[in-house]
Amino acid sequence: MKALLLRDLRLALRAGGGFGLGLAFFLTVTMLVPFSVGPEATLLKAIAPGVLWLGALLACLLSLDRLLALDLEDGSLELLLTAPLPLEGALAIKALAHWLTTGLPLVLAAPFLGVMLQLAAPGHLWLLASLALGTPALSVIGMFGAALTVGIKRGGLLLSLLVLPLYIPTLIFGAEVARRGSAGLDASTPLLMLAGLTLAVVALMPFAAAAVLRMGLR
Amino acid sequence: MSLWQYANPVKFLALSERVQPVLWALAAVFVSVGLLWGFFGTPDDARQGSTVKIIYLHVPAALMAINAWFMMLVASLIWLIRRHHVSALAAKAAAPVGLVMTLIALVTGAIWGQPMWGTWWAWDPRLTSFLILFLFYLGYIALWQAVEDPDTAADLTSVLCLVGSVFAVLSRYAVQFWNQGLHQGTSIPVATGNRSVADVFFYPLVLAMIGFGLLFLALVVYRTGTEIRLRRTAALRARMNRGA
Amino acid sequence: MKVSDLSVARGGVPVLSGVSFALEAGEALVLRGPNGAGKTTLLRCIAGLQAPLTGQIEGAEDRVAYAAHADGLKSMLTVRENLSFWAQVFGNVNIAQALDGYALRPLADRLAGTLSAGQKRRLGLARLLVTGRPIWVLDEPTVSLDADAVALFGSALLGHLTAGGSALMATHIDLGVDARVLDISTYRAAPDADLGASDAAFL
Amino acid sequence: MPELGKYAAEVLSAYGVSLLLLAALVGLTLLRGRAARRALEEVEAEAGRRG
Repeated sequence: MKALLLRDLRLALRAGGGFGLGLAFFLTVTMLVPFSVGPEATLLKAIAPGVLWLGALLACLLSLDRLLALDLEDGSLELLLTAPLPLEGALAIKALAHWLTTGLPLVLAAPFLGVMLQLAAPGHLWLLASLALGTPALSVIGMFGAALTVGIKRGGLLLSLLVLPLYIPTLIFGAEVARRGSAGLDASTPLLMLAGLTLAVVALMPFAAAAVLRMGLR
Repeated sequence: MSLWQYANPVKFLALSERVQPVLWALAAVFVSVGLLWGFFGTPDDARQGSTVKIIYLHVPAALMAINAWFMMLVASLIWLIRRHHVSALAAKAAAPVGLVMTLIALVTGAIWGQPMWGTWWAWDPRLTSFLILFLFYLGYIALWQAVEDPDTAADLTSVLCLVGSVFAVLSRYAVQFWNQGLHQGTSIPVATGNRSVADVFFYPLVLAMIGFGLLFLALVVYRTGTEIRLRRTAALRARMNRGA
Repeated sequence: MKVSDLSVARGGVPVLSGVSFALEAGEALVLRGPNGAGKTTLLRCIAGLQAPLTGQIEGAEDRVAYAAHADGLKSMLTVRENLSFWAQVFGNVNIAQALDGYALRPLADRLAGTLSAGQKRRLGLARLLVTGRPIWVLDEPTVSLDADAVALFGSALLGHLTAGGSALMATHIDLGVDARVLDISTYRAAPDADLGASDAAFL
Repeated sequence: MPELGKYAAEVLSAYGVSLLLLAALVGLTLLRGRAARRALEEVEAEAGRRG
């Protein structure tokens, strides 16, 4: 298990591993927002929490098709199936590695991008908290989507089509936390909802992902 | 004799040939009587004017949009547990029907909403939920088309339907939390009797709902038959090629 | 390991039926048969990567090390890192024997992506040594190996067999190891056989 | 034709679009069904000839 985590982290950090791509995408999308809606501070302030959440979500989505496809290509996915690791655990670990290399950098970068988008001062903490709580859910749900489409040639677009609707609850609760927080309202209710959702998803989705992966590779 | 015998594709084909004429005829009668009665034989609403006539399309379509997904969920479970091919193919057959029903509900809703609420579209929880349902239908259908091996496709789409159902309920809840909307409550609380629709509107509406249900059934039975024939064709071809 | 009355399908169509054989410790068994006979399908089935239509496989669970056309190598990891990863996955730590057995020590710190096809194959076969599993299931293990490398593989295989391991292989060349030959074309499934194939319900 | 008042366009377009969608669905379903039926008959005939 630990070996798998270390391998995936190491692979992500080496050249061609795609580390930082999500982050760069997040930065670029956020930068494009003022270009598309205009530079007025009041407008940016109002939409900042939502834009940052959407940007983080898309950046996460972008890297999903590498999650299992690379391992399928070089045959290591099949070898992992014959290894004495429970597949559920292996997929959970791979999702964790994905979160550490994609989700976590997004969480840490969000406050800086928040400054650029005039996010209100109290909003930063809530944004950080909501992203920290929500992005793990994005990674495991994405793992399910990746497992679902692993055997499909050019499944990248399909993966997005399948995963995006599944991201809706996370996005709603997560962005609601950031929105309420930056407006100075009480954000504890959506934060609890988000936490509950993430916990449930992290606990259950690896099983669903392993089930569909077994079906897809059979 | 158990009901499960019709889980055999060939037996199902034989049965479907027998019930289909009746189903289509009943569906045609109920849909046309419901819609014609509704369109020609009911008065305008005091407040909504003639737009109330849209209800005979909007409500039955919305009802079937949800029921179709529910039927797909049950069929997916039957496939995953008992591995009856007819069940998986029926779920596949129902999805496009559900998609069209959702589309009708959305479009008629938008056309109705324009004069009543002054806008084609509002991010009202109910409208939003139907839009989400529409996305789920799209994803489900796309997955069926993308997977080459038919049994694998059935497996994967079944799990997607299951997981999707959970997320659809979560989304519904999240959307309600996110925006309390302007859509009126359900018009027909069947169980309680104190309905918000007057009798003149109610009877044609019930006919239309039964009609849409029958139409859905007829379409699904027919489409399931089509899917079975396609699988049978492929199975026979595979064997002929092997024998050659 | 014992296989009895096994039927397997490729793409939903039965290709082999009634396959039965036993593989004792210290024994090697070579599968022969023309292209498309079902060698790969049978091996995948025994490795647990696909379910058989009928029949039993006994004594293979968690004892099989499988190697097929793809070596499961990460091109951005070094030879040593690739090997230690698989060693750890299978609960081992020692990769020295595997490095030596396939003459990989000079290459140990090269990235796997920079290796030649034959070197990659050697690394893929070295992976078998670090799994510590007694039954090797190998699909065309000598593809892209030169004569020297085949000899390395032969001696590794011999060592594995003398240590009480066993091997089931699909290969066309003589490895210099005593091996029983099983011609699987005799088990070809009859054209009209159903055997619970996925599409049989539609006939 | 009933008097639809000022909402005639809305009501008629709602009915028009819905019936069109339903007709398209039924039409495509029947078209695909016919094709599948024909293909199966062909294969069955061929299989029958081969015995």
